[in-house]
Amino acid sequence: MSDQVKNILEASLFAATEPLSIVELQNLFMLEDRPDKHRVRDCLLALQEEYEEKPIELIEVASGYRFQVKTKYASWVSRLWEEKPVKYGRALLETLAIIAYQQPATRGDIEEIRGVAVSTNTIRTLMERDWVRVVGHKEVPGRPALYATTVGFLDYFNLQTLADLPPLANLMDLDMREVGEIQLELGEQTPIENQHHEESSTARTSN
Amino acid sequence: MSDQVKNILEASLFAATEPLSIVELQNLFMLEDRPDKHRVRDCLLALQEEYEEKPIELIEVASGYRFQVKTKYASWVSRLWEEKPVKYGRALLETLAIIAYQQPATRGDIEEIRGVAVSTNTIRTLMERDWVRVVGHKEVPGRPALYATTVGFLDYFNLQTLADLPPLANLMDLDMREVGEIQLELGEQTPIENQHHEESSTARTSN
Amino acid sequence: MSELPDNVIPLQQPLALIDGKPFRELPDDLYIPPDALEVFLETFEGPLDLLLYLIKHQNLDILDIPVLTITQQYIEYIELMQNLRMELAAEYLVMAAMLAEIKSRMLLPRQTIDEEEEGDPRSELIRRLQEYERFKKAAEGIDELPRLYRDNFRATAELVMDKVSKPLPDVELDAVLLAFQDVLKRAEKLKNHHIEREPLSVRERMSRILGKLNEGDGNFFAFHQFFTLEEGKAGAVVTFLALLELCKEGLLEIVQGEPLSEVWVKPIIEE
Repeated sequence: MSDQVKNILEASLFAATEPLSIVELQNLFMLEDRPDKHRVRDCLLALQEEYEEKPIELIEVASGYRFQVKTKYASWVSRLWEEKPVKYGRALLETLAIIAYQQPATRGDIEEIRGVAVSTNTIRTLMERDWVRVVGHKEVPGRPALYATTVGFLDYFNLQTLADLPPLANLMDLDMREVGEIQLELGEQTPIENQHHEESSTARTSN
Repeated sequence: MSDQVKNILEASLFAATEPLSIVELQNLFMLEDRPDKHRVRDCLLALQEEYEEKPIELIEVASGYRFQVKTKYASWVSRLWEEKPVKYGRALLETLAIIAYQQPATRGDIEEIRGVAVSTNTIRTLMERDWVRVVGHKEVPGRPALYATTVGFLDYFNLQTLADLPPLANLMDLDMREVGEIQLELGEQTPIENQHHEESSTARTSN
Repeated sequence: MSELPDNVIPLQQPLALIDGKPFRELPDDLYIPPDALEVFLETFEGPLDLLLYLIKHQNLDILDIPVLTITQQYIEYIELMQNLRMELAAEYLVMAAMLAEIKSRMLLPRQTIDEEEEGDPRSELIRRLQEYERFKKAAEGIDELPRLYRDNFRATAELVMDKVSKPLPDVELDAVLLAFQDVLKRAEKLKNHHIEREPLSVRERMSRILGKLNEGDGNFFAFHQFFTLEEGKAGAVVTFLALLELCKEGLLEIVQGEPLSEVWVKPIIEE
């Protein structure tokens, strides 16, 4: 029975079309045979080790675990598909970055940072890709939508949480010399602490 | 290099959504590195052995090789699908509508109208659902497939012929609210609440 | 500088790279490769991006921007865009005004009291440039993350199921119609959309004809094989219109041996 649990987990992870969470994996079993979380986790660790030398890997992303082809084989495997993977334009990536790091962000917040209007198409593409969704509306005139990233975004980019994003460059790190006041005022911002950002973005909008 | 070929084959067989033939496997490689048939077959045999003790197996079917879950694990794995089906996204509905109204249409036609790329997955889902099929190929470079709706599509939506759909011109002039009315004229089959449902669920998400 | 002819832009940096060659001068109107400049200018994601480019490519210090030089160069670009009658986003003009304002404030004699309160007139611009640069870098960072369908592919195995079938989502027709209406609205805004307005019965017939030809292994079909007698005159007309439409799109050929004889439909098969 010992290997049985691991085998069932392995087979299911291969058959699933989306990542599976530990709870979902537990639910594959009838109540009386259901392994506890630790047991499942141990099996997953064992599987990760087993596949270490293989061209595929078992990784954990935001919504659970999935098997995927290791990056170094991408150039061959991608030949299976005629079309090249889509290249995303800078407008889309910058908008996505602002939403990811400053969420929840309104369109105004994004425009404020980028200095140009955000096209509806960009937002629509992000929402259609299920990378971004509306999480509410800001209580200011016009009640603009507040955008945030989704679990799908994290899954797509192989991330477990937002904290796995590359840290947002500190202003100090951008090759510049000291300039007293400005530096001090802005230097405190920390990578992904939502609280901070919310405050500062509100402050910015009201300027 | 010896293991490299096997690894590439293994990775590709796991990534592919359809069985891969020996020729297709050979074509993953650039001409100068392309392994011969015997080489590929040897690798496949080695892989079959490697997976003997595992819950999945590499098998040969009519159109080629694929990994599949061993039958004895099917009863557990199938629980993955016991839950509710996922909802189709906007992209799928739009693609379906464009094929219905503009058939026979190529992928390029659809992309041109939607203004965004159409994923292979969307088309595949529509074909698997038997709502859409390939009726030919356009004689232009790349010979893109021409998609059309099927009898299955008409059946599912309770239409006798495509002409039962509201004419394009009407649809273009309509405002969203009026679509419900067309629905009434057209077909008995859909309770109006559904539209409301959709609206209210959108509203809910955005809170 | 006043010596320079109008079409020479006094910048150290090339205006653009075209086929790898630096493009330093704005050529005479006749010789402007129509897309080149546009492509070049389109690579900027707005006024902040353009300013950052001007600063970085001349190794200027962002914290001590020589407002005079930058303003001048910035305005040259704007004029260039206007001369080309490019659609210029309003944001570019707003930025030009802001730069001009900063420039004028920098030229005013400094008053110590004001200094305390207002600080360097450039500070707001610097803050925005820095903020933009952070996110520009962050976007590059996100682009480099390994992602599905480019760097990674799901590894899946087929599950052959006997009885259990995967339940499929239900769709209501009105959801499809609403989706389509949305597409139409968007397409109206785009210029190059191709929405054909043939009656649907013709479109449907086109699909049916193609499907039949496709399954016919290259055989010819007679005109009457595409409709039934029960469909009557209307069926013949719809079929005929569908054939003409398909023929126009080069999807099949219509052949007739002699006048008034049987009309044959021939699939186009690639050699």
